Amino acid sequence: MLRVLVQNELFDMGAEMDRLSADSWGIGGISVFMGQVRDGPDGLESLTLEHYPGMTEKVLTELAAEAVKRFRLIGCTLIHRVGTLVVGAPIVFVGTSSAHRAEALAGTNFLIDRLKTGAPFWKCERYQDGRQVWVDAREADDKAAASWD
Amino acid sequence: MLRVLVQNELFDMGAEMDRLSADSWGIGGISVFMGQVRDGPDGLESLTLEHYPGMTEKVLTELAAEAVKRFRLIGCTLIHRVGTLVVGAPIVFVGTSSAHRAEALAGTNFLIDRLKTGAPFWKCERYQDGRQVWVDAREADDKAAASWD
Amino acid sequence: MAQDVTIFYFAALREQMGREKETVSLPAQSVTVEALVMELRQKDVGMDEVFAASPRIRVAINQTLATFQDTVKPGDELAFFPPMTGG
Amino acid sequence: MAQDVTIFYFAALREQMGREKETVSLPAQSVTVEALVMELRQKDVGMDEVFAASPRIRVAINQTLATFQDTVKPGDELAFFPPMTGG
Repeated sequence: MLRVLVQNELFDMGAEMDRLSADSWGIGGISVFMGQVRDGPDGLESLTLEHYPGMTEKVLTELAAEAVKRFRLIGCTLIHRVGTLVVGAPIVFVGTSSAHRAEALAGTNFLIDRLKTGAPFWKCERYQDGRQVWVDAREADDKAAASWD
Repeated sequence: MLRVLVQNELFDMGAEMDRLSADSWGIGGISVFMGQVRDGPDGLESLTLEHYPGMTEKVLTELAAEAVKRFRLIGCTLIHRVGTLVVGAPIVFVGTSSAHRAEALAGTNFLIDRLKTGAPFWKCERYQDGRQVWVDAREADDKAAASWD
Repeated sequence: MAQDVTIFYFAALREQMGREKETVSLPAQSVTVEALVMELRQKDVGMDEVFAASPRIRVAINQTLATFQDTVKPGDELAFFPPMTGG
Repeated sequence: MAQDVTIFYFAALREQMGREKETVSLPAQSVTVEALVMELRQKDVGMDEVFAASPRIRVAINQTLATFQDTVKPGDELAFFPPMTGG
């Protein structure tokens, strides 16, 4: 089952994991990745996530469908928050279920790698001193995404 | 922070994820794997997990400590259930947190691969027709564990 | 009107362009993104400067990632944006 | 008594041995697991059959995985079991 959401609201990780395992027939493993706004010594206050409404949902749905096919997933959940999120706040939830652990783990890895550089989201950082900085794309993220080509 | 539990009781996946992210300073990603008793067409009714009390906790704690060091994890949770678990029931929870996603994902993968063949647990399957069968070790699991050597 | 396409700009590019959306006329029934951009930059010095300073601009046609060699037709929805940074 | 070691058996091996724990005396102050097992199998036909039929038996000494070439000392806790199948 595919579940793709783009929303400002916080997601409930426990409920999402339960949802992935509830539909339990044939499921041996569930893998989840959750990304959050990293708190650090640099004075970051919040991230604002801009996206391309319409294209975002389309790309995430295609990505989820590709992961299901490629890794024989049973369930696949992609939730990405948009808008302003303070440090420590969850940003993204990727969840997969499959008969065996290897597929679920690989599926989650694939999804987060591809989503980082292939879905139309842009992060703008806001610091305590008022600075606002658009996050630069990282070459390492491009490489990680390309490793699944 | 290390958290290692061996118990019969069900764990609360949402609470465990919250615990991993609550201690949030410096955490950018949380990766979780949950294994459950696979429901299937073969008439499996339950699994009984036997373990070696004392050694189990020792091995899991060493494994968690190795993962923290090797993948620069910030938090690491290993919960393994023992006793009789019916189909669909969660068996194992592996959770890691780190600054960047790659470390958390690799840490979780490492832990579940190593735990499968390196921690003293043994599964006995019980089928609807009354048959009880000790699960054979799988060569693929040995290979997966050895891939981290 | 029949030759119109809608263009969206996102993130830093939206800020630099000073607008998030505009409608432009195609110079022909079917042109490449590259030809359209060249035409628009000739008419708009601000856009020319923004695009000259941003070598890694990406394009989507009808909400699908595309290249500057792909073809734009009347009624298409175009979008220009910097490399994506989600997750 | 000073030469005693405790042996645990787990899973299928526990069932085949018909016991989960026993105390045995070492033939010497320090012997390899292999030497101890050989001695025990000579005295116990049941154990000999079980071990002969199970080529992949693992051993732990004091709750740490070990090999049959490792040394057992008085007071050690030994455990024999099939390949582990957790997770």
